[in-house]
Amino acid sequence: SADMLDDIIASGTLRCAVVLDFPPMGMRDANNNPEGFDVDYCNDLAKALGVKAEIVETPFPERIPALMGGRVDVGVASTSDTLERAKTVGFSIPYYAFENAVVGNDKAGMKTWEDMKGKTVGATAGTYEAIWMEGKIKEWGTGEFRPYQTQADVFLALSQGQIEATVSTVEVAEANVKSGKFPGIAIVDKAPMVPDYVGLFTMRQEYGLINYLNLFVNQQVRTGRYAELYKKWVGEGKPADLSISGVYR
Amino acid sequence: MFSYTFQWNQALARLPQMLEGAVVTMEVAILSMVLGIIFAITLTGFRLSGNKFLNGIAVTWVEIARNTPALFQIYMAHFGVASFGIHFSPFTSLLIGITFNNAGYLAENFRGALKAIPDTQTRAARSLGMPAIMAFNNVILPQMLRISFLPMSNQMVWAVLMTSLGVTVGMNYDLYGVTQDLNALTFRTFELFAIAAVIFYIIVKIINFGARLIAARLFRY
Amino acid sequence: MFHTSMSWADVIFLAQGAWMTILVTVISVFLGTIFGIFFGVLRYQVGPWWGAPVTFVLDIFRSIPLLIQLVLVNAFLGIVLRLQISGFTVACGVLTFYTAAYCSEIVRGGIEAVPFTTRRASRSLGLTWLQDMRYIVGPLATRVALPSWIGLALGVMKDSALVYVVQVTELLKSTQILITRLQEPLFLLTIGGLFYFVISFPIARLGGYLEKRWSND
Amino acid sequence: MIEIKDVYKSFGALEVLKGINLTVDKGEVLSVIGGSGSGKSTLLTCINGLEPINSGKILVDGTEVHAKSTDLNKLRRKIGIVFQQFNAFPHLTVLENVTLAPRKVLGMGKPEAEEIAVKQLEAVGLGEKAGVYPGRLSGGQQQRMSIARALAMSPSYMLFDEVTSALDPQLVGEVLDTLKMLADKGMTMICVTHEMSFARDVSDRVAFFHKGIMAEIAPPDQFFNAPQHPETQAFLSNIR
Amino acid sequence: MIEIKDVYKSFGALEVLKGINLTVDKGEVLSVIGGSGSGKSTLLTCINGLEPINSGKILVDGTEVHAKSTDLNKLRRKIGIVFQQFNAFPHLTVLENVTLAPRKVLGMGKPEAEEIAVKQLEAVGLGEKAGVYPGRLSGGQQQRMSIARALAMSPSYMLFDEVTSALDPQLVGEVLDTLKMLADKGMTMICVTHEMSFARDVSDRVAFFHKGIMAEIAPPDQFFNAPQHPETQAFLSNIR
Ligand SMILES: Nc1ncnc2c1ncn2[C@@H]1O[C@H](COP(=O)(O)OP(=O)(O)OP(=O)(O)O)[C@@H](O)[C@H]1O
Ligand SMILES: Nc1ncnc2c1ncn2[C@@H]1O[C@H](COP(=O)(O)OP(=O)(O)OP(=O)(O)O)[C@@H](O)[C@H]1O
Ligand SMILES: [Mg+2]
Ligand SMILES: [Mg+2]
Repeated sequence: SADMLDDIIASGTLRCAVVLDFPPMGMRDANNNPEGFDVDYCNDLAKALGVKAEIVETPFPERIPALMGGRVDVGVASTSDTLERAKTVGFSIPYYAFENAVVGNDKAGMKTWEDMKGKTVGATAGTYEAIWMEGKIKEWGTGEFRPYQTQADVFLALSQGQIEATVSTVEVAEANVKSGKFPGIAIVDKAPMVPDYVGLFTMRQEYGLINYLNLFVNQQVRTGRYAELYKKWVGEGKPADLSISGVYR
Repeated sequence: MFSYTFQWNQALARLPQMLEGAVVTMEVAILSMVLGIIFAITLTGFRLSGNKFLNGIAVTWVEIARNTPALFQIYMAHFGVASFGIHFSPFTSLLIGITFNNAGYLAENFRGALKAIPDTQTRAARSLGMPAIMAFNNVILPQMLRISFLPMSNQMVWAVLMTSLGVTVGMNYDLYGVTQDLNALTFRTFELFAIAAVIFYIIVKIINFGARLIAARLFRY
Repeated sequence: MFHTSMSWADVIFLAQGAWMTILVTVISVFLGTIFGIFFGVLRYQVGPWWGAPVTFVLDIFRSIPLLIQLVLVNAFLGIVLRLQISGFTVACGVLTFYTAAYCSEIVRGGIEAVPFTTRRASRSLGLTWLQDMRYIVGPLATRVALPSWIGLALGVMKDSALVYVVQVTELLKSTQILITRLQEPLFLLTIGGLFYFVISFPIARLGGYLEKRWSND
Repeated sequence: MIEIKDVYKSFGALEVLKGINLTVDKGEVLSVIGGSGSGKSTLLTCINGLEPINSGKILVDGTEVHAKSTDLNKLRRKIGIVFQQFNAFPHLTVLENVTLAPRKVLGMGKPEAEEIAVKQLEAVGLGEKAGVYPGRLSGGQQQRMSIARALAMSPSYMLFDEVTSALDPQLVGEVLDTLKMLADKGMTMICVTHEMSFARDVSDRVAFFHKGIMAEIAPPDQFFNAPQHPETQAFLSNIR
Repeated sequence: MIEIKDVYKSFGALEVLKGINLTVDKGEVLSVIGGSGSGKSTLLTCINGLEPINSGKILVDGTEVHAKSTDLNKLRRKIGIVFQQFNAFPHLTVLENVTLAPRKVLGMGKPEAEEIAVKQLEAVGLGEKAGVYPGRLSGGQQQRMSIARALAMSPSYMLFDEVTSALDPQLVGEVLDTLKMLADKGMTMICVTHEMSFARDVSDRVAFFHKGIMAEIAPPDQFFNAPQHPETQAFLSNIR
């Protein structure tokens, strides 16, 4: 029978899970309409497939359930491709890679990432950073970790001083600090994490679609669209290298 | 018929963590109930005091607690009051939110219960030389608690169920929080939440059963 | 009193959220009441023993957090059965049964409050079971049940704040989205809370009034 | 004609009727007396099929009440019954109480049903209370309303189950007068009662129930002056 | 000694006591009779300070009840009162009902309080009901328990407010017997009552209240055989 790729083409709509409180990857404009890097990627993918794009907002913890629940076809949601998750969903090759930064509340007086030790820190529940930070706290044996439901809540809590530091992608951190909406926060340091490679994802068994997604990511880089969108949403500079030397894929 | 493969053992392996979360959930529920009862009694006192200001506080509390979502109350306790520079940990925020809610509903209940106790009871107690507080504590309060016992046990169930809202204020070591964390890690949504549901169900049944036992022991009249 | 950067578009956005809250509530309460009446009558009619399975299932809706019900049903329908069902439908479906579970208790209580002798009298006049239900039990049970039912309906409205987990943007979620953009938590939360209050408070008062009036005669 | 043939009836392990045989003719007024729990009320509720029976037969105008094929709702139209407990429908006015069954069961139009209802209410002396809710009526008035309500279905038989025993003493008379009036009009009636003067003066025969058995049945003269059964004697001597 | 001097008392606009003067000596038994609403109950609740008064004075053993400096809780220990409405504490056993005030108010130890309680319960004939909850008692037993409860505080005065009027007729006797026993023991008592035989046989004086005025007070012989006040005459003739 037809696979998901066929279904999408036949239905004429591509439904993407996108996180909309994760600027500049996903956010809302002044009219509360979705915009951002991931939103554009979804639109590009839909265009390639020759169908209409439908952005379905999902908070971080709900991305995979939304896919599994058949509510979306593909996740374009800055999702880290961990091996644990790959037991459940199928990832494409990475379409973006984040460096992470430590953002602190000015009052906490932090200088390096190691100053997080013993502090109350937070991140968005279920993200790559959250998992890393919770691990660090365990390792240090001191401090407290608080996961919030949305990225916005994390920065709200940081700005209010409820937490003293967070780790988020450099892009998100810069966008939020620059926006001026969160007074009293600043980027402290880079977080010493392996770059956070994120992939598109869909149902694990949909090889046809996963193949298509892989080629799509490849084409985006090849055609320069990747760099173009980076410039549009992130700014000047060079987008992360999506290839890893010394290994296939 | 299912294309989905259940991975129960993966989820069950996390059961100890979830049970630890259940303990925290119970802690929050019990604390919020104890505090809620204390506040509810105080609020009831305010309403009966005849003092306009105290009565106003009590009415405002009760009406907000009863007419806005519990989620709103908890969110407010964390992010709302932080606008005034007051910071509560997730645990405290959750506790405050649920306590606020409990106290509002219970105060209303207590008021109804008091109405059901004839004022001849107070009169009889006062005639025996008891000061007002003593008469209340020894004669009115025990009867009030009995009348409100069933609503109180229902409220306790509610308190347990409401702990699940703690995730919105960053609570991650109660039963729901633990489950959600595990879900983010493994994405075994259905299995994990099914187990959480069973644990919640058992907790609620234990409360119902316990309430019946206590009622049978306590209220022999 | 407040300085806000909220725009007209944001107000409309909030209004859409409020409309969603009302829509979900009305649909769920309407369907839930119908099911609730059905299950309530059924449970009364077949007695506690035969009614036990229904009672057990409905009791589940009252014994696990609504948040989990939503997540689970969503996951089951979508992940396990792979049905393409919208979050709105899931939200309404779960809330419908949630309502029905409480409603059936209220209905059963209402029916039980109709004195046996009154029903015997109506059957003696030759009224059929259905006529008895419709002309005697229905009106009398309604008086007993209505105040609780109003409480239930308002409860469902407040609990509908949780349907955000199945990607339904209702009022509280809209508020949170605006908080994300505008960073005015206290102001926005106050607006959101006020909305619930303004709907809930007068209706709750009406319920209290009806209860008082009807318990007097 | 009501024919009761060897009727047995139990509630669980409790035998309440132990072989009752009784025939009530058209136009007859039968009073039933007996101790508490002797099965009098149960017999009445069996006659109109509100309670099933264990064995035996009850025939009303030749129709077997407990046969599967019998349309009980139809049969009950013929048999009016009024109970000890007041059971006005509190949400309906007195007039609506009385018109409900004629309209819904007999499918009468509203004007027709009201005409009949007003007639019956006047007959029981409640003509002026038509628009009032039953909550406003005294116990005696409620019982008379219940009688009018039953009569509005033009029943062939009327069963009365201690209709005066929940009444304050001063209200008993008005209800008994209503019963007398009905008897005078030739209604076939079975009246369970504790009012001995009523049994003596109004009824054609008096039956005495004792522990599920009909111990004695006789015309009032004989019943009260020369009771045969020792239990009847004991019962009557207790009352005087 | 209870001295009531020119006491006025209103509820809002309603004048309930209009200048009452009365002295009750140690050991005296006074019966108070009068129509409904004449202010009898109000007077009793004023005597133990449950109600404030508008003017006048009430002295109990020389202490002014409504003076600011008076410790009412202490004063009330001296004055036992039993009301018309049953008001047993339903959540406590009969024994606990009786021991509560001695323990909490007088600070007695449990054994001592229970010893006294048992004695009082036996005196009113409830020795066997000590462990029972009041819900299980008949009305008469409840009233006798209330009497024992008041007596356990060893009061110098006992006030009784129609303690038999909510009782079924067959239970009245047992409560009146208890009152008689108390009177025989020399307790100073004010009994508001509708039981004329009690007033006649037991009391030293009988007072008649009418619309907030004490219209007449006299020894029972004179009171019942030669009432002076026309209202007293009317009241008594209505009762006979
Ligand atoms: N629905 C029932 N279920 C079980 N037992 C019943 C039921 N109805 C009546 N009984 C029992 O059947 C027996 C006969 O009851 P019934 O009401 O016929 O007596 P009765 O002669 O009418 O007495 P009374 O003068 O007190 O009305 C009683 O022991 C009663 O407890
Ligand atoms: N707490 C109160 N508030 C207002 N009015 C009251 C109050 N208590 C009593 N009254 C009124 O005071 C009047 C006297 O009442 P009281 O109870 O003293 O009469 P009584 O002589 O004891 O009558 P009864 O024989 O009916 O008990 C009545 O009109 C009553 O309605
Ligand atoms: Mg009977
Ligand atoms: Mg009085």
